[in-house]
Amino acid sequence: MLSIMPNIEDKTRPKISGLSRRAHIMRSLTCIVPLTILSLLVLTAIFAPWLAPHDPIKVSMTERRLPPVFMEGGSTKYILGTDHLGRDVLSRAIYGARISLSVSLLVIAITASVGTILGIAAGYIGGRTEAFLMRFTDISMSFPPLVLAMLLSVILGPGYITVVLALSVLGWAPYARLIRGEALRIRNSDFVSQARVSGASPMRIMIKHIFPNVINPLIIVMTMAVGFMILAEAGLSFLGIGIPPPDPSWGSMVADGRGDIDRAWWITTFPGILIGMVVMSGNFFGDWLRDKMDPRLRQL
Amino acid sequence: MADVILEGRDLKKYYPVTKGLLKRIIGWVRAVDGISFTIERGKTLSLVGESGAGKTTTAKAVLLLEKLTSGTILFEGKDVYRFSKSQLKTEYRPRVQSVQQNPWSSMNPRMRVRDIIAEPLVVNTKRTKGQIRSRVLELLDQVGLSPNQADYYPHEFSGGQRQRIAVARALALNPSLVVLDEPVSALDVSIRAQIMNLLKDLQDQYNLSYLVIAHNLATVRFMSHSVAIMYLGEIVEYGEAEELFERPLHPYTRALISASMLTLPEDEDKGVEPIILSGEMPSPLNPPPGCRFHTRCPDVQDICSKEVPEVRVIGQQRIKCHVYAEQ
Amino acid sequence: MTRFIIIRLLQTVIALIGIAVLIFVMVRLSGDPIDLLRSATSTPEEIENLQRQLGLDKSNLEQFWIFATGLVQGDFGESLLKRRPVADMIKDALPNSLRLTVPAFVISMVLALALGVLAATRRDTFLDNGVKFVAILGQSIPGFWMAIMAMLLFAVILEWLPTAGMGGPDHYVMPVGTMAFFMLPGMMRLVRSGMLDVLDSEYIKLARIKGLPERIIIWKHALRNAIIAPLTTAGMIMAGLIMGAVITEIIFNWPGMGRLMLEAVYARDFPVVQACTLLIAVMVLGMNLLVDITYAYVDPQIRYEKS
Amino acid sequence: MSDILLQVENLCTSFFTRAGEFKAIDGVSFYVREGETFGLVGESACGKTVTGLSILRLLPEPAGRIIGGKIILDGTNLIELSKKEMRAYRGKMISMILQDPMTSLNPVYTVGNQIGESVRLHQGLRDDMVEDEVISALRLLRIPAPEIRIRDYPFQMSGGMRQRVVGSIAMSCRPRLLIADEPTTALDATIQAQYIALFKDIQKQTDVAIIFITHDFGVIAQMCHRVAVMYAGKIVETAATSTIFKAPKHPYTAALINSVPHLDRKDDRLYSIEGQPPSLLNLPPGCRFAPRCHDVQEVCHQQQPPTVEISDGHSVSCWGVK
Repeated sequence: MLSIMPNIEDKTRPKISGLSRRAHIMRSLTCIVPLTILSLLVLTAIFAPWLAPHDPIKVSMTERRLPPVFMEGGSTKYILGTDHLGRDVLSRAIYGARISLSVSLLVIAITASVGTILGIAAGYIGGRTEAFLMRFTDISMSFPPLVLAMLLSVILGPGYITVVLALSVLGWAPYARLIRGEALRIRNSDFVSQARVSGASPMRIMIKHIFPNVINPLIIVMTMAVGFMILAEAGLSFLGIGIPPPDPSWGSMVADGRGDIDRAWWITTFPGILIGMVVMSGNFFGDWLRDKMDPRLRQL
Repeated sequence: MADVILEGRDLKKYYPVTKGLLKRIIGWVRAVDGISFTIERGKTLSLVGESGAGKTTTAKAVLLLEKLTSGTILFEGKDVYRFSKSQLKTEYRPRVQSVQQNPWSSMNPRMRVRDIIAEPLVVNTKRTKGQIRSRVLELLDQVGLSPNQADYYPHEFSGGQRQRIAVARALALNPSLVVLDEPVSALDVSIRAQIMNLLKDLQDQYNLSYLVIAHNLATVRFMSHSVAIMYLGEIVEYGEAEELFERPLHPYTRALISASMLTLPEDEDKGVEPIILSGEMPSPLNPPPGCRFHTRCPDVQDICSKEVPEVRVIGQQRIKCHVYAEQ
Repeated sequence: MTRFIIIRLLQTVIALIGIAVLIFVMVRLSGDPIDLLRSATSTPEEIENLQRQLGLDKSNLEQFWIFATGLVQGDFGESLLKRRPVADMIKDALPNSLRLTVPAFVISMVLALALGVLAATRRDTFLDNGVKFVAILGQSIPGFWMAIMAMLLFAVILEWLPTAGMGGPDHYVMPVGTMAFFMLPGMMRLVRSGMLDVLDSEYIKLARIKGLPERIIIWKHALRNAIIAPLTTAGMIMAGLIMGAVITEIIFNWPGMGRLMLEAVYARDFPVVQACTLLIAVMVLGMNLLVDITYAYVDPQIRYEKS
Repeated sequence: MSDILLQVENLCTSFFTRAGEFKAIDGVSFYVREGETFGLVGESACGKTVTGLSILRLLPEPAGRIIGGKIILDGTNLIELSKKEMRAYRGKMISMILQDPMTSLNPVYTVGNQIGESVRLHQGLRDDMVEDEVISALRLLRIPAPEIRIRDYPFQMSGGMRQRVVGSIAMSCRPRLLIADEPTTALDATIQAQYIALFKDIQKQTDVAIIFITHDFGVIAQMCHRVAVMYAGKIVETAATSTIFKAPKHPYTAALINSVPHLDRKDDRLYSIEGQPPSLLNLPPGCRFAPRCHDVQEVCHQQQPPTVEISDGHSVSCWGVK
């Protein structure tokens, strides 16, 4: 009888990539390294109280601007030195991971769910609902989040909630747009009309047929958003409209050291490197995931 | 009287063409414009035509994927549009199934073959998991696939195998009528014959009725008992398949057959001239007045551009053409 | 074409009204608007004046009318901090911002096109990997940190460039560079991926069949199609541009819109924040309109079908 | 023979991918005479398109490579030409029509622009003369009102008209060899008939040699003088068209022709070839058709059959044919 044969139409059309073995190894490194860094970050955030050598907000005016351990005058007590108020840079950085990560994950959870639900609904229902929703999405996407954050910060006052709100209010739009496009494509696909012929209800179609087929792009975008959100929170905190002092945020730590850049470079440098490393991990991992799961989405 | 399973009476589907902010309607695309046909139990009717002729719209209307502008669809004598929601769910949907053209896109890539074939059963019946499982295996066997293939995903199959899966899904609920939308045109030549034979065998075995949508005339002749030739939303010739292929009457049918004929160079030297139509099918937005085919017809007369020809019955065939007015 | 522009213009106006409503509602939801609109030193008399002016005793609809007519006439009120009409302050700050934004935009645009195209046409080579790496690096490193580090290097250690402030041409190098750094990576990636998609297409194959030299294939046939997709995401680039502008002005102490706005935020000088928000919204929407027109120019299908 | 325009000898092209080497074509030989139409027929992925692209040396880089053989056009081995020399051949000496008219024209330029560019490049004409040349190219493909049509964008045209524009581009410099890759597959039956009649006419006018790639035997019958049947990267049978239809010798050719339903008579059952073509990654050591062949012998599974010329111009590669 018939046996399982490789599907010839797909496999004999060769993928156009002449990747060498070395490039192949490099490619898998772009998965492993970022994943390790991100996992470490999550662990750091969870176990911050046990890991941090000092209280991150404890001021010590006698130990201000102490250099890191490897410099002259540095000590093992403050491995990365202290800031202009004598607070331990390392401890602040460790606690900062909590803020960066929790803001980022919270915002992604909110925006991705809202965006996915609206996107699937718009894509499947179509008509005026869709037209309205999409214009709304376009406007939201072009409105700068920073300006909204400033507005909110004046009206509500700066704080954790304000930051999450500022990033969420506009952040769902890219998800909605992407998912709508995918849902639209899937809605018009033959297998959905086949499901309708079989008598499947709209709810079943949205849950069983459309949702599983948008998971890939959704995961890719969510991964890429981790870095973006961390960066956005840092930016807001740097400008002083994010997480208010004395809570440590990487962004505000960079801002704190700005005035001391000529005499205490470490206050600014270390949190900056941290942000860059984490965001880069998110980006590389997202990139790898996209190449693996859905190269069509290169535009993202 | 023959046992008619489905009848379409004067079906019309117009799409509005809108303009401007207020969506003012400035015209209608007449995708299907007053066609009638019947499908007998255990028989095959084929709708043939080029793209834009309205055959796919007709098939979608039968499957209730498109709502008609006007016209009646009778299923075993009952008006489909008068069915209540629950009647549709019990009396129509499960009994009219379909197989689509493209085996690459007609299956949810995220579902296993087992679940793809089972979906109509899950949605429409209250069978237990065990009953569904045994039914799926039975179906796989009927279409010539082995039971251990049930747990694979669609992408692990070739085009021909996928089309077999699609047939199995269509048969799951023991339908009376299956709409086959270009069932083999996406497949390779050597695979087509396998699927066409399978479809014929299943028809004989279960007394299935088929509504076939196709553009390849040779396929149609092999599959059909009766044939309707469509042009610009209308049926121009309709009759028994054998009659129609042996003695095509409408100039469009003749041109279509001529274009699909296998003519070797030496046949041409013997004077078998192919009929080449001029121009292209006009837009269904502004169909030509009179006979819609007159702009390309090799036998065009004065009257053709002025009056819409009536449907005439000649022998077993129904023709819409002025040439046969006197007969 | 005209019709297309008119439709877009209408949508722009609707969006603006939406933003005005949003501000109006947010202010009222957050408590007594007077709290936002008065400074700490306002006399009771001034407060009463303000209340009358806003008609706080009147219905919400009337209040909105007063608010909206004021905006249309360019009356944004008076700064609580500086006691100057907000409109005048903006008149001073806006040109300074443009002096940074425009050159930065042009530089990053040119670089993005050149590097993006080069990377795409030399796929998987050293150059391509370099561009990819720089793009990801650029999108990962916080721009504000980068700017501070540049300052440390060029102004503090090497002393080649002035630290901050407005002045001669040397004052422009770092701020413009920083801003360009904000925009470049994203645009470069978009151009590259757009090019890669287009280079796989059938019409590029046909152009090769014609025997056209690679130069014409890339710069004539591919590029124009490749920038169509990135154009649709121009809104997001714009949002990034504004973030970049504000941060750059803060770090380099540049007296532009961004600094004006942020200082107003710190001082809770609400009329200024409100005016800046609306102005930025107008500019963003205007830019989007411009992008749409460019879009229609590049893609003939839009040009013809919507007219 | 002196009138041979193109001679392809033992051409091998592979794609090198992560999964391994795909031998897309493996030792293909054929020739095309001046002014004749030579058909390459086969199912999807049999290597017919790759053959066409190999002749133009336009394989997708860097994965696709010609790894052996000769392509001699009018005395010149194309494989030995430099990239620049090859470019001068494309469009001028050899041209190609792609399958899908909807995607093979650049959407953002007018058709006049797209034809004119080829004319300007290869004929070195001044701008004012280019337009005349473009109009005459459109006229050759019988596009109505060419003076107006040159200002149209592709999306303003129907599929049939676009495919004629693609034809105009291909014929604009009067090439000597035209490779047509399924040019009619995406077209409707009556439009397809028009296109084929048109090309027969153009061939009479210009004496261009055509390599016609298709999977449709009906089109082969109408269009081609000689045919080569391909299976899994090899040519299994070459003969004059009527010989292929009336006396096919290779079991694959015979099965393929028999499995197509007839239009002029009613078939009760179709002859069918069971199974699928082999994967190009993992080819059987012997004859590639052996696993599906009805007349298979012991030797078929072990050794590849030689190509034997059984009569003038009719060669077959099958152990069953002596």
